[in-house]
Amino acid sequence: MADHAHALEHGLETSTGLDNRKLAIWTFIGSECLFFASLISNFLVHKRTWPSGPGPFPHDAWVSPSGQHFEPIIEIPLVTLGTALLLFSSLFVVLALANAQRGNRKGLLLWLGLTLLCGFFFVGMQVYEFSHFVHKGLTLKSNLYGASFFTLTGFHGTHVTLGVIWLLTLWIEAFRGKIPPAKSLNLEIAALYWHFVDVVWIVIFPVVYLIQ
Amino acid sequence: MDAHAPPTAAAAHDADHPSSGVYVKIGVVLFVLTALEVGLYEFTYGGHAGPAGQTLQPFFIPVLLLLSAAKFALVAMYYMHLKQDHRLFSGVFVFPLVIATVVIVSLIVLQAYHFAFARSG
Amino acid sequence: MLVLLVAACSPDKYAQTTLKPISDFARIGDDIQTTTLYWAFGVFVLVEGALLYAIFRFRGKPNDAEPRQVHGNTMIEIVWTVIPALILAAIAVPTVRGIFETNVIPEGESLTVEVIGHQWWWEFRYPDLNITTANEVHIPVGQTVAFRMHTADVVHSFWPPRFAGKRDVFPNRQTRLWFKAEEAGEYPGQCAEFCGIQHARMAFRVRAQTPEEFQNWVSHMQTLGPKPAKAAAAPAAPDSVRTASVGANLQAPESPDPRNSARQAAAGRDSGATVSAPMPPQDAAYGAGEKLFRAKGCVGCHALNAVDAPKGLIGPNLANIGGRSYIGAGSFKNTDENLARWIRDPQGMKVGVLMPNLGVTAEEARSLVAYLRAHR
Amino acid sequence: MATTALDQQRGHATAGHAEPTGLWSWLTTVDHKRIGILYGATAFFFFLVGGLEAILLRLQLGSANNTFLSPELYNQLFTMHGTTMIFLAIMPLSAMFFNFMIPLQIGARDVAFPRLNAFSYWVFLLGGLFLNSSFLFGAAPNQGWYGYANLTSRQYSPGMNVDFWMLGLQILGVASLAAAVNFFVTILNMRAPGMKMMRMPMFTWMSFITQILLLLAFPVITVALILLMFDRFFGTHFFVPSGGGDPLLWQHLFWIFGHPEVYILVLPAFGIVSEILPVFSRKPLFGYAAMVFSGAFIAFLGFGVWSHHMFTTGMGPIADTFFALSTMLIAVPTGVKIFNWMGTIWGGSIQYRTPIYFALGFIAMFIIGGLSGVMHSSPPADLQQNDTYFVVAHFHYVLFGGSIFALTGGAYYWWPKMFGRMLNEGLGKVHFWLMLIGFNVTFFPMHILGLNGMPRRVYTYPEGLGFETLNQIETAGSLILGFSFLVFLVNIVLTWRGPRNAPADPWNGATLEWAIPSPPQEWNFAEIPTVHGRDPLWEMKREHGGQVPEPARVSGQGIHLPNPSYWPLVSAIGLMVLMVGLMAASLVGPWGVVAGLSVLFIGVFNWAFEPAG
Ligand code: HEA
Ligand code: HEA
Ligand code: HEC
Ligand code: CUA
Ligand SMILES: [Cu+2]
Repeated sequence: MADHAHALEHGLETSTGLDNRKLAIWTFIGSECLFFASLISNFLVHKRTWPSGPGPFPHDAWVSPSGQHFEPIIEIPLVTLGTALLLFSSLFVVLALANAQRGNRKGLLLWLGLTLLCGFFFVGMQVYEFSHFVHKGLTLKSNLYGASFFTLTGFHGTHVTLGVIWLLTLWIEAFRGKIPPAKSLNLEIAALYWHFVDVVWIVIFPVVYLIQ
Repeated sequence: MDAHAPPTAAAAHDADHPSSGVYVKIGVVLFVLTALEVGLYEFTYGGHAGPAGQTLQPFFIPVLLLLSAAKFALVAMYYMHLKQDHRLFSGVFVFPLVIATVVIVSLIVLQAYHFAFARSG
Repeated sequence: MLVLLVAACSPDKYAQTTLKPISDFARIGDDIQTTTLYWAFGVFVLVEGALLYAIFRFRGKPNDAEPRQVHGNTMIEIVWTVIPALILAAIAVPTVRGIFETNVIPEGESLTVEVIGHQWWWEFRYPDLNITTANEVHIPVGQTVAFRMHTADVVHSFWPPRFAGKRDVFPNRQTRLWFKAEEAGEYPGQCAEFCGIQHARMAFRVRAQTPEEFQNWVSHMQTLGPKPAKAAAAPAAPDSVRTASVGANLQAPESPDPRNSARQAAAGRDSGATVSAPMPPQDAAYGAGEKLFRAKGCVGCHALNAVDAPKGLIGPNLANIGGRSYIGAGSFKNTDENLARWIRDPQGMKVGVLMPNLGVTAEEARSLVAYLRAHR
Repeated sequence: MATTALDQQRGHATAGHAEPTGLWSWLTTVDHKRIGILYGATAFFFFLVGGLEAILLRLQLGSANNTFLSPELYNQLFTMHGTTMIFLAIMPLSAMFFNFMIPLQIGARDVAFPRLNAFSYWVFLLGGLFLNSSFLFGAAPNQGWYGYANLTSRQYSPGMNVDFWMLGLQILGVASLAAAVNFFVTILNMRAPGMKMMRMPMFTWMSFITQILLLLAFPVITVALILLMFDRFFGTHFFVPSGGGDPLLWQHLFWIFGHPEVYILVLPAFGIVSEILPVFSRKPLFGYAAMVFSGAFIAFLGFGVWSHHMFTTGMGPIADTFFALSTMLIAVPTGVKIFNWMGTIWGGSIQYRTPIYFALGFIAMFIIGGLSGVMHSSPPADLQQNDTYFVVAHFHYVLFGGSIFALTGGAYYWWPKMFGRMLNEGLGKVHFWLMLIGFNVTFFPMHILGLNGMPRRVYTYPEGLGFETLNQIETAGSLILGFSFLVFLVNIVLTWRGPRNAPADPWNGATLEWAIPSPPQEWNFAEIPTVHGRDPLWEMKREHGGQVPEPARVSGQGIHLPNPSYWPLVSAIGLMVLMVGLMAASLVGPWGVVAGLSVLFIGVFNWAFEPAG
């Protein structure tokens, strides 16, 4: 919750020459590293814990003693698509920023719009994925793999959603012509947050989906 | 978002920001690395895993971690501008990152000890 | 003042002291503790002395001249970095040795005791001897005892201060402790991890006995109780949930809800606990007590046989209750009055205890006491 | 989107610069000094509550088999005592000084994000009230301040007690994190010209390090609490063994946070003492650089020692060795600090005014606590000491003997600056002596009791173990200790009635806060000072032949100040409603959560688009 409407109140140069808000978002990102590290540790500790019930497995099909058939949970093509979307959105937002800094409103709107689109689709992908998993029998409650999977990816998804909302307000601002180059910092800060959410996914993707 | 950010912060740095071309190139590299990750998965574990793939399984995790670290570094250095931005930003990011990694690793090690030796039975 | 302090420090008046170790394990810790205490005391005297000296020596008056403005002194700063480091090294060496010594779990000649923590009492099983008891653990002097521990519910910590430090007990893993007792006698112990409302009254007694006494006790215990008519449904060992194998052991209940079982027990369900072979004084009160023990549902939670005792009961094994020195997990002297009070009003004596008040009258309690007293 | 009322106020403030007054001005304030005072008043209130709880605990323990408190109430009280003292007393008391003093010490007009600052305070206040409201339901947390799993699972704690604790801490965590980002940026970015990092006052330095610890430690407890919340509300089994969960994971996560937390509690205290000692010894701080680096080193090492709280879990020899050695290592930089403080007073001309009494008391008491800490760090010995009153003695010597002594000293030291009034010296000294005596009578015997086998967290103990006498003495001591704070209260009330008599620089201070009027004007510095060294005010005075003229109160015409805002308060209320909604979800369904989220969203949105000033 950075005070993002807030610039240098005092009309003074800062001691480091760096903008307060940009430093704040980096600080926040640093702090978030520990947040996701804890969630990832939790996932790694629990990923092989299947005690409380026959359930589906991430990578293998399985037939329970009672004859129930479970499909493997994870669908690599789907998440690969999501991953690609996030990666591209990172590229798009950096291009949007470059356009903002150059004062090219059209370019800004285009690239930021594409970023948003990617964000939307990523969130959509995750909603689809979650509901699909639930159909296959994996829920928050079914076992600790499910619990820690949903917690980790769910909190990441929440971050993406917040990022989408943030970028959307910026897109509207830009549309109304309120992001001249002098204010491109507003976008830069949101973009930093967005990239961070992306790098977290860069870790989650192999750790959660690819490594068995 | 009507704060009066000083024009200096954005404009001054504009000059040394890499051009859009660089961003796109990085984007391509990121995409290729991701494809590599998935390809590696398919080759060693996935539906297309043959005997050759299976012999590679021991290398799968380290290679995968390396690839993702590379992607991580590319995004942080170029898209997040750490490479040419003030070093303080790198510090504010990297220090927590190191602590975070140490925390993950040590938690895994400590828990693994328990699973290995202290299980009741 | 100082005399008072010294008097207060003397461990003799404290039955549960850690300062008078009577086992090899406790000695390891005590030696290190003494070492660190001496170092700490030395540092304390020197540093606080210097501080007091400075406080008095450098008193100033408001209009004194400004003292010399010293900003630091590299040499002396290095000295006071290195000296503490050396002191710590002196503490570290025995520490590391102690860590490894206390972590070696002796094999072979040792006696194995299984410790199971319950809210708020202790169960002790001797797997090799096939006997079970509660709240008072008997051990032979001069033989290493290896404890293997876990809990039936929440985390507790097993702590017999005269013999060893504490070790936590977990529901999903086994922890270990060992020691060789050096002196016979009866010593108090305590649960040391907060475990709910009656954590304070989750004590136990350690009865260290000469090998002969211990042998006698074991032989005696082994006579307590014929094989149960029906084997109790042994609940899964609480740790098996960890087993990696897919689908194995699913949904192990953590422990049955005691309140439920109380109800079921009162309804006359046979939990598998059996009433042990009758003891000698079989007067009228004894017979009435025996009936009441079933009728009041005591059997639902308590076993009276030490041999082949069922696992997973909510209440402590009562096979030798008549001979224990304390009841209520080391909380109250085992007098007839206390026992009767306990049977009538456990909630009044130990608020929140998992044994319900069962509406036992004074008369009935007297019979139950007579019955239980005979189980020794 | 600012309302007209706000605009008027702002116009008012900038035109004549009369200080706004009235309740509304406090609810909407973004002035770091007012927020500091709010923090201080609230925290001191909670300190008294926590102290009162402690006194009740002590009364219960005064004799064997006492029945003054029921077991359940005792358990609630010790949990709330620990939680209150740590999260609602010491941390926000430190935050009071961060707020009031850091901008003054670094020569700034405010913090980097004034509204975020207000938000932190309101969240803290509401979180504290939320936590304590549990008493109204008879469901105060009762599982101990570190809430070990699996006692906290639904099965073993079916009531709302743990819910209050878990959500309350979660709320307080938000406040701490927001404040930490704010002060981290403030200290880096808002320094006056010439105030290089290595010229910052030591209090600012230690606070800076504290913010780093907060930033890195709090996310971990946040996650642990989230997992616990999922367990309790949504039926997961992270810490529930029957579902394959592991109670030990909670212990790790808690102490990864918990150990840095204890340095969060004590580093600001180190900073305060490092301010007081030089001023009253009339001599600069000895070994400034070493002080900075030792502080940083303590904080860094603080992340690698957490398992020393878990020696009794049987982690195995390798882990035990690692954590034992890393723990011992911390004594080295801490020793450096102690010796540098002694080097500071050594050869000085010590002016015995009240603040330095507390600073010296701090050193003397903290050493004792540190030494018992080193005794804990040896696992074979700690197996005996863990969870006994020896530990209770240790942490009260470092927390009370350390943090509280220093914070009280800081209160006496900075009181004139904050309120423009001198506290009474005589009463201050009475307070000190009563506190020192009461403290030692209360807590010293705990060492002896602990080593002689008295476990902690027991609502009673039986006769025959020999615990009676010393416990009785401790209880008497705690009454003396409580009384000493009554003396403090009297001192406050008496001097409050008197005139504003404090000069700008009553103690011959060295740092910038003493260069401006007491209490400071809204904009702190009429003109931002330029700094040339570590003790800027002393240097200024030397240039002027020993004295500088009393700074004049000025009109502040043309000084630009941030606008007041009520959106931080609204956002905080939203967060609070969200938590209450979570808790009441079984009664009101998702609507509480939805309402909370909406208010939070509206608050943050308006805040974001409101002109900052
Ligand atoms: C302000 C808070 C604070 C501080 C500063 C410390 C400081 C230290 N603590 Fe403490 N600790 C707590 C708060 C704190 N602690 C709390 C709250 C608990 C209990 C939590 C709970 O269970 O509820 C606890 C518990 C605790 C334990 C766990 C005990 C147990 O439960 O079994 C341990 C174990 O190692 C420990 C060690 C230390 C050490 C080594 C230091 C060191 O940093 C101390 C260093 C200082 C000195 C050593 C003194 C000065 C140095 C010199 C004069 C130099 C010369 C000295 C030597 C050569 C030795 N602490
Ligand atoms: C900063 C932290 C801090 C502080 C300052 C204190 C202060 C005190 N503590 Fe506390 N304590 C803890 C932190 C702290 N404690 C923690 C973390 C625990 C562990 C909890 C756990 O196990 O979970 C603990 C546990 C603890 C116990 C052990 C409980 C147990 O294990 O069963 C005891 C027992 O004596 C105790 C006593 C005291 C006393 C007598 C004071 C005294 O210093 C208090 C002095 C009293 C006052 C300062 C108040 C004065 C009040 C008045 C004069 C009345 C006026 C009131 C109003 C106007 C409202 N504390
Ligand atoms: C719901 C289960 C339950 C029932 C029914 C029950 N008890 Fe208990 N009993 C317990 C538990 C649990 C304890 C351990 C309490 C503690 O110390 O925390 C206990 C303890 C005792 C003890 C003390 C044992 C010791 O070593 O400390 C005695 C004696 C006893 N019960 C007798 C009886 C009698 C007689 C009855 C029937 C009238 C009875 N109990 C019925 C659960 C039960
Ligand atoms: Cu069992 Cu405390
Ligand atoms: Cu610690």
